[in-house]
Amino acid sequence: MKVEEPLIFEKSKPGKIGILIEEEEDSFLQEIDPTLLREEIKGFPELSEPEVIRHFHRLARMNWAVTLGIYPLGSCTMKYNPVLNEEVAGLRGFLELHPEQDMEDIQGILEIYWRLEQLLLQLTGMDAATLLPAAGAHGELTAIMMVKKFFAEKGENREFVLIQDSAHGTNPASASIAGFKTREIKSTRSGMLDVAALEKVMDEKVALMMMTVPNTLGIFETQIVEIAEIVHSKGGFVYCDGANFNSFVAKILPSRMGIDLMHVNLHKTFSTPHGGGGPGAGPVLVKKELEPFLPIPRIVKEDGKFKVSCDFPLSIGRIKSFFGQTAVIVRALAYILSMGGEGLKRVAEVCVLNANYIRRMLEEFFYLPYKSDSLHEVVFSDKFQREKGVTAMDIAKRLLDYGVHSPTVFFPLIVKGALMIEPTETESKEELDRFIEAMRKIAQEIEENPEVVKTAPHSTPVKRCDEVLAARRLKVRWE
Amino acid sequence: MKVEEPLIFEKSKPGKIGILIEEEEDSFLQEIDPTLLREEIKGFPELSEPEVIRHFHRLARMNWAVTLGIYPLGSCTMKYNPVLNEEVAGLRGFLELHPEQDMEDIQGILEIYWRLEQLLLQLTGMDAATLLPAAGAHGELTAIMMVKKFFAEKGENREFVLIQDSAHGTNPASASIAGFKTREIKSTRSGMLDVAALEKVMDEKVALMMMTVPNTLGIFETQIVEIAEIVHSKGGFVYCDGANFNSFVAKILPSRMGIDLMHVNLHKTFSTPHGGGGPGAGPVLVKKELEPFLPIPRIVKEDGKFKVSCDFPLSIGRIKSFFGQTAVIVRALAYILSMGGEGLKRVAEVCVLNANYIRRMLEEFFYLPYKSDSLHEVVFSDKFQREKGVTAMDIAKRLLDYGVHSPTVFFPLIVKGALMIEPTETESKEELDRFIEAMRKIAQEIEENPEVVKTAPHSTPVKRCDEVLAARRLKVRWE
Amino acid sequence: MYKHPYIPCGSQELKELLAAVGVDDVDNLFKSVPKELFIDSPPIGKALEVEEIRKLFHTLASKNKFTLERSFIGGGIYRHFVPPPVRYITSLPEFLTIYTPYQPEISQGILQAMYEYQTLICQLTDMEVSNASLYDGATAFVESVFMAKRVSKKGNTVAIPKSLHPHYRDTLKTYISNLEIDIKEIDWDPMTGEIEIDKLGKTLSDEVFALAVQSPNYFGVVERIDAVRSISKDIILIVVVTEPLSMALFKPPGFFGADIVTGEAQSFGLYPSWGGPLIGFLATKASLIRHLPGRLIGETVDKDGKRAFVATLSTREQHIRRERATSNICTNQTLAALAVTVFLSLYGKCGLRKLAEKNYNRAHLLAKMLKDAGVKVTFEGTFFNEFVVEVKDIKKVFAKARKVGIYPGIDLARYYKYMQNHLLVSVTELNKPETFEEFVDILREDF
Amino acid sequence: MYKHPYIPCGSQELKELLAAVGVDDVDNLFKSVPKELFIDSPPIGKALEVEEIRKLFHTLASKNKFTLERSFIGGGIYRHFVPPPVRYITSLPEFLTIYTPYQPEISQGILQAMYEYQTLICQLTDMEVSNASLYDGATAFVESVFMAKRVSKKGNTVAIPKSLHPHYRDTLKTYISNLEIDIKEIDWDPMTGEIEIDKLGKTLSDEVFALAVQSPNYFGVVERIDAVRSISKDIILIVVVTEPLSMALFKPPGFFGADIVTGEAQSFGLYPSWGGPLIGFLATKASLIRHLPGRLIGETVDKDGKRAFVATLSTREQHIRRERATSNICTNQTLAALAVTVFLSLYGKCGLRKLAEKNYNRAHLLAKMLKDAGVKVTFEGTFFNEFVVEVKDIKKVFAKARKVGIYPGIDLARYYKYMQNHLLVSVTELNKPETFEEFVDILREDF
Ligand SMILES: Cc1ncc(COP(=O)(O)O)c(C=O)c1O
Ligand SMILES: Cc1ncc(COP(=O)(O)O)c(C=O)c1O
Repeated sequence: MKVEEPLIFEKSKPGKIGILIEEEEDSFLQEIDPTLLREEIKGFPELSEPEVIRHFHRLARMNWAVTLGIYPLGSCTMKYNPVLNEEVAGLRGFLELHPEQDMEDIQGILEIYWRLEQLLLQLTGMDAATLLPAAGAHGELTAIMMVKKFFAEKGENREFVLIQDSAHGTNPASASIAGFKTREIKSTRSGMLDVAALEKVMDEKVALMMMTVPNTLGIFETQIVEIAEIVHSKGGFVYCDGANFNSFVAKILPSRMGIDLMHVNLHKTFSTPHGGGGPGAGPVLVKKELEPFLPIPRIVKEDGKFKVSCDFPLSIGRIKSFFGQTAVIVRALAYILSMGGEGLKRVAEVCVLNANYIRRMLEEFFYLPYKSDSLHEVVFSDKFQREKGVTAMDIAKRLLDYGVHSPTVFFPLIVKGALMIEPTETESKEELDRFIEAMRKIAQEIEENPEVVKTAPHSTPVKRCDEVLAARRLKVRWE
Repeated sequence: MKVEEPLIFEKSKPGKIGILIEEEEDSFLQEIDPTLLREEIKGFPELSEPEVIRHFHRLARMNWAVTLGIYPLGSCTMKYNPVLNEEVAGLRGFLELHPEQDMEDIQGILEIYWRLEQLLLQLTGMDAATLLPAAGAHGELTAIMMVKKFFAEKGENREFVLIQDSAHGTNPASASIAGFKTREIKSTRSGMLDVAALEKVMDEKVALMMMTVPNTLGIFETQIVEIAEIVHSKGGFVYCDGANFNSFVAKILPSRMGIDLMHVNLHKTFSTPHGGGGPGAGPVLVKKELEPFLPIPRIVKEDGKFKVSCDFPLSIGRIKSFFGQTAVIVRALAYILSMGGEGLKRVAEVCVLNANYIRRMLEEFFYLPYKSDSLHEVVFSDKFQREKGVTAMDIAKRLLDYGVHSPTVFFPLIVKGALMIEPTETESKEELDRFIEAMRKIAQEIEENPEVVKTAPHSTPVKRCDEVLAARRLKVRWE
Repeated sequence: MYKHPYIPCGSQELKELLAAVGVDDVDNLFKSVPKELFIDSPPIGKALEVEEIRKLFHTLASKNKFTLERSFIGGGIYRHFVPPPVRYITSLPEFLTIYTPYQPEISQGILQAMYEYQTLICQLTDMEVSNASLYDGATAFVESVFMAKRVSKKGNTVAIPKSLHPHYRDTLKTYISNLEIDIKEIDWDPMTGEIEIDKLGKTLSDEVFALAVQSPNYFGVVERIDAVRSISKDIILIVVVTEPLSMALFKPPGFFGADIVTGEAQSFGLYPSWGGPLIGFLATKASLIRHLPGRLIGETVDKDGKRAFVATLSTREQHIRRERATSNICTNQTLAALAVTVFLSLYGKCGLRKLAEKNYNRAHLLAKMLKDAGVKVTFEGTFFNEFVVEVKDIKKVFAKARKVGIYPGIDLARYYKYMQNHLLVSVTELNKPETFEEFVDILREDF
Repeated sequence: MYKHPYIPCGSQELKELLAAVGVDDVDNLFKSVPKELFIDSPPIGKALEVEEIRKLFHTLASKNKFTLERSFIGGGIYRHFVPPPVRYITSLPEFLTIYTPYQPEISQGILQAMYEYQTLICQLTDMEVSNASLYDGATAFVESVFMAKRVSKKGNTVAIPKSLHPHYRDTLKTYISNLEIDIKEIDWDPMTGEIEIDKLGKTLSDEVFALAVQSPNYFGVVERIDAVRSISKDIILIVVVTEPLSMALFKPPGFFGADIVTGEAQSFGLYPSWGGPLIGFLATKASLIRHLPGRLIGETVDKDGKRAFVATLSTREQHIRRERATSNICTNQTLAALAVTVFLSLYGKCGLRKLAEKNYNRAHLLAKMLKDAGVKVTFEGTFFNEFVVEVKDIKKVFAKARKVGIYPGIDLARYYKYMQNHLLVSVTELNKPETFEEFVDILREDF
């Protein structure tokens, strides 16, 4: 059952159309200045509807999906995406709304924004929210710009943002786009922030300390409260990259950690589908003090009516056009309401249990660079296997042959040859065992026949891809 | 990317549930006589929603589908199933209707039945219709029962139904369930009904002559008008098995052929999806004379309102509970309206062109037992290949390795080792060529290395299945 | 040339294909068809664009009214909740667009699902064998009678209670009118609503080859299958179940020794959908397997010894056995059977029981409230989620209910002339107790 | 233990997992978390059942109103027909539920689709390279300015016309307020609505590293990119397109030598969806590829030499380059880019042109009808499917329109204080000429 599929352009043949369009009666085309008029679009495809459907369905079959099996990409929270949420997000009463419509006519959608904000505030203990950011990185940037503006308003010139060495790449990237310089703080041998090091660098030039909780090693920052105190003592803010909120949602209140701002990824903790890399959404939640700086527009409730307001003089302004990722927001709200408080707490508990099960079952076979307790994910390294010339990437590729998606590899950067495994709570023990079994077999293969691993995968639609060639050739479009 | 999947029962583990159900407050369970009360259902599965979704999606991946490639099953008309039709059929205003509702409240659905009836009448030139039959075979049976009743009313005792030797198995089966004896009429060397033979057997004991037009060899019965005259001259009726209507819809009017009754398969010509073997629908269309015998209930229009009526004293009665396959009927109506008259005519033309293209491209490689003109399908045989010990079934299996679905094999029965190929109009030349290429390669393989064909398929989720063992073991449920 | 988005043959392809075939024009390919059969102009109008189709069907849908919570209509089709995964799975193209699994090697998914369906039906009914679906409960019932006839060497009569679904009885009558089968009808006990067990012995004379009972019957009353079985002795006992959810709470027919258990499985994941698609199930004893109508999936192994599933015993079917087949069925209700399989997998052991209890409890709550309000519940027999009540003036009841948007049930006089002013009331988990008071008000004696 | 259908860990599994891990209770796994951080009781209410969720969202949806045919709102988001296959394809689980394609061997489908997307964007814009999507047109525009800044060795000023989408200008202002970039604003010609070409030369002083223009601009007017290009010389020219359908009819920015073409592709298969998801596109010259923000898919071969697709040049991206990355973007709008790809594949060469012509013709028909009725169309410049008209009392217009269920467009005073009583009117293929008369009536001088 091989599926091979040429490019849509290669399948095209003249004189086909995939849509019925009636000719127009009135034509004003003759009014167009001929120097402006375009000829036909060269190379543009021509196909019928059945061919288009087939083309994309064949392509779909070349992808692995969460609905097919465990997808333990660390830091990505690849959980089940409930079918119900797709259904409600598909209502035309949401899809067809134009953002420039009269507010009277969009009370339903405003209420959805408002409800989700309220729920996120309850779940985080924070004071104010914006749902505008289009993804986690966009949320980070938004938050950092708010901090920047806060200090600008106060007339303070703070030029630094502190970042964990285990932080996700978006953290430093966002900080620098917001015009800050970044300083990296090392982790200790226990995989937690080096508090002593922090104390040394923390001063009145530092605007923000960015923390990921639990950090990208899956380890909870035991001293988070102290860390916050240190930062606050110098007038700085603490940011929480909430990409890992799944591990403590409805169990621990972020506000209790001393966090001033955070983002959450609706496409992680709140189960909106990743769609191959987006759209997601990265709402930002802040403490009272920072509320005036939230981006516009904001949704406000007045006399039982909802309205959009841009009337926030201290706001950092717009961070994108129109509003947030509405269809994502609808799904997240449906998810939270479907889970309820008890359910969400269970999410945290089971995702942590599942990660610890994997840790326990694999720790004899793979090197565990940091031994502190794991929450929702566990990071191994390829240290044992490197002796046989096998890397984390080889292991990742070989897993594909076992019908299992790979973990995240080579991240966090502080672990050489990292294998970062996050199962989520929506994996059954049966499926975890399937993954564990595959990992163990691969460990054994590496002992006995490392070649089969180094040359993997063997059963995928294409074999190992030459990424170096791609970067050299830079053929990034069909011609 | 192997996908293996245990049975749902094997995946089950105690204490799981796939749906949220609140406990009930009031309980009357104590009123049940304990001898009537059931214990738990032994072996019943217990799973969560993500596991159920994954189970069935994995199963889905083991199936080949029309959306993945050509599916040239002869007699089955595996054409593209438009996405739009799924959308309209999914409207809750259709799905949630109970058939015992007040007629006032179901005017929309009644109008759908009525409109589809009208369109089918226009497309066939017949006088009256029923949309009740649940499939083609059910339509056949309905029609035959009508004929039976017609003669019973007239007091004529006609005990025979004539059937082509190339007829589909449902034809004789339906006739005998309706209480008729069947007589088979041979085809000539040209693959058409032996009119001389018909003249011999046609007498006043014959109620019905069942014709498939074009017949299952894909050959048009050139003498259909004469055949009808012969049958009519002895007071018999002519039935058209309209499974092959795709080849002449909107181009030829069945009524002009002298047909008295026919069925059409909405799941063939009118593109409703086959769903793995149903549901389909087999509306029956008849000439005026037979209208009184149509099954009840019927949809009638009175003063601009639609209603359901059972008030037809000569009707054969009910043929199933409630009404027809409503959701299928909705799709068929959407299809016909989307195609329009010109579009449907084009359907007939292109499906015939495609079949002839395949015929032309393969006739050097495979034996063509009947040389008459092909309409929408072409029947080859394995005659050439049998010399190498390879059968039509082997060829069918080998095709799967080329990522192509097999044609129908071993039918029609009058062709030894038949390969019955029906491409439909929704295949592009590119896809036809992929099929042709595969067939030619297989022909060559049979010359050079027949073993690879005899042991095929090699790349499917399971290899060649042992059907004999299945029939011997008769393990038809999990335990 | 006329172009349509559903037809890939574009201008260039058309030329190429015609050239390859060696004709100038497609009409040359229709040479074998007599000229006079062709029509000149398309018999129907022109194609509608997508938005026109959408608008039309939305308009048509909006001409229908329905209510889930305020409807008490049952009578063979039940309003149950359909979990979203059911439609999601049945909409996957690899289920939706496939044909009958003639090539098992690329159809293991649907074959395994149907094997699971068969197993679930066996577990529910407590029988040994199930086929892979028939059109609906009524035709499944007819097939059961035909099957019994094939199996039994006894007479030509089938005994059937009047409390069996009217459509099923009608359908049987239509089918047997062509054959030498007679029907003997059995009355119900006016007190309990059960069949008249006492007179059953006499009814079951020598010429009776099969006895069919429905349980819960058309009036919602659970029959005493144990008693029926002991009286029917060596006669084939067919038990019809139109509300299969009852089997999650009550002992199933198989437990009492039924020979054939058949009926309608629509309750499990199919919308009422104005009566179709439905799905007929048919389960029986292992010993009768060769007489089974319809498709049957069996376990086997592939060339490498790996477990695999195939359609089996097709020697019973029309495509092999032709006029001597056990049935003429070809296309069946596979996708509906898949919906049932998904539904039952989701509810599972614990969920289905809970659901059944919810149905039972709500129906009994309403019945109690009605009795307390002085409304007569006609039958004393045990019921599951459906029961009959008597009203003074049924026309008024319907009129009153209509005003408040309630569908109060089925007027039994529609099918039983002599049952004037009787209402068949069905209660499922979709009926919220909050609305019961309103319903009671409509029926209250003193309206 | 609390059970939820979305969590597979049942009672037995929980026991097995705890035992394997070696703890009695899950809370033991949270030992590393300080006690005082835990909350006692769930911070939100209990789970709703499916039917409750459905009801809630249907209610919320019904609190929104919309009209397709009777809306004339555009302004950066356009109401276009979305063919059913678009949602069908983007709903396939193998597209919907997948992550960023980090493992190309099992992601060829999405990688190839994104490669096709990049190609389509290049073809449309007549550029050489496109990335695989950004959040929306506004952020894509910001990224373009940042990119230009990286590329250009010139000063710190970007020149931007006031006729560029107000949200885009606002977003840029937000972003650059942290950086050393200044904005110089350019006026429009009050007659034509085009930017003031004559004064452009002077505006483009030495410190200007980039000039951005939007075409069609926010007022719907098609800019003279050829003239702009020849004046802007070696300054990076960014052309913003928020109605990309215009490029099927008008010569695209690439034809005139734009350096960066960016904007919003929502017109191609995305519902307005109250402003999200949208999709920002960004195309440029091959020579600037290393400065591109966002993901980029490239062709390569696999171990067997077979063509394959991978994400490439990731050394530009945050996960490698961290604080020196070309952008902080990680999650982008892949599924939206897939929708665009499906949409453009369906319409294709001929369909997209027809669609553009339809938009153009209908907009011009309405403009003509308005002019004939004495309504002033503000600008004389060429327009595609959107234009500005002047009314006497815009409040009255909106009130009157509201009564007949028409959304007449955007009140420009919302974004341009000095443009009182100006209405931005957008006309697409969804606007039926039958309704134009009614629209004209509302605007007619003598109301
Ligand atoms: C720890 C962490 N931070 C930030 C991000 C960025 O989020 P997004 O991809 O939504 O921009 C991610 C996403 O992978 C992450 O894992
Ligand atoms: C020629 C012919 N007649 C009748 C039938 C029976 O139709 P159905 O499967 O809908 O019962 C078929 C279906 O395969 C057929 O091909």
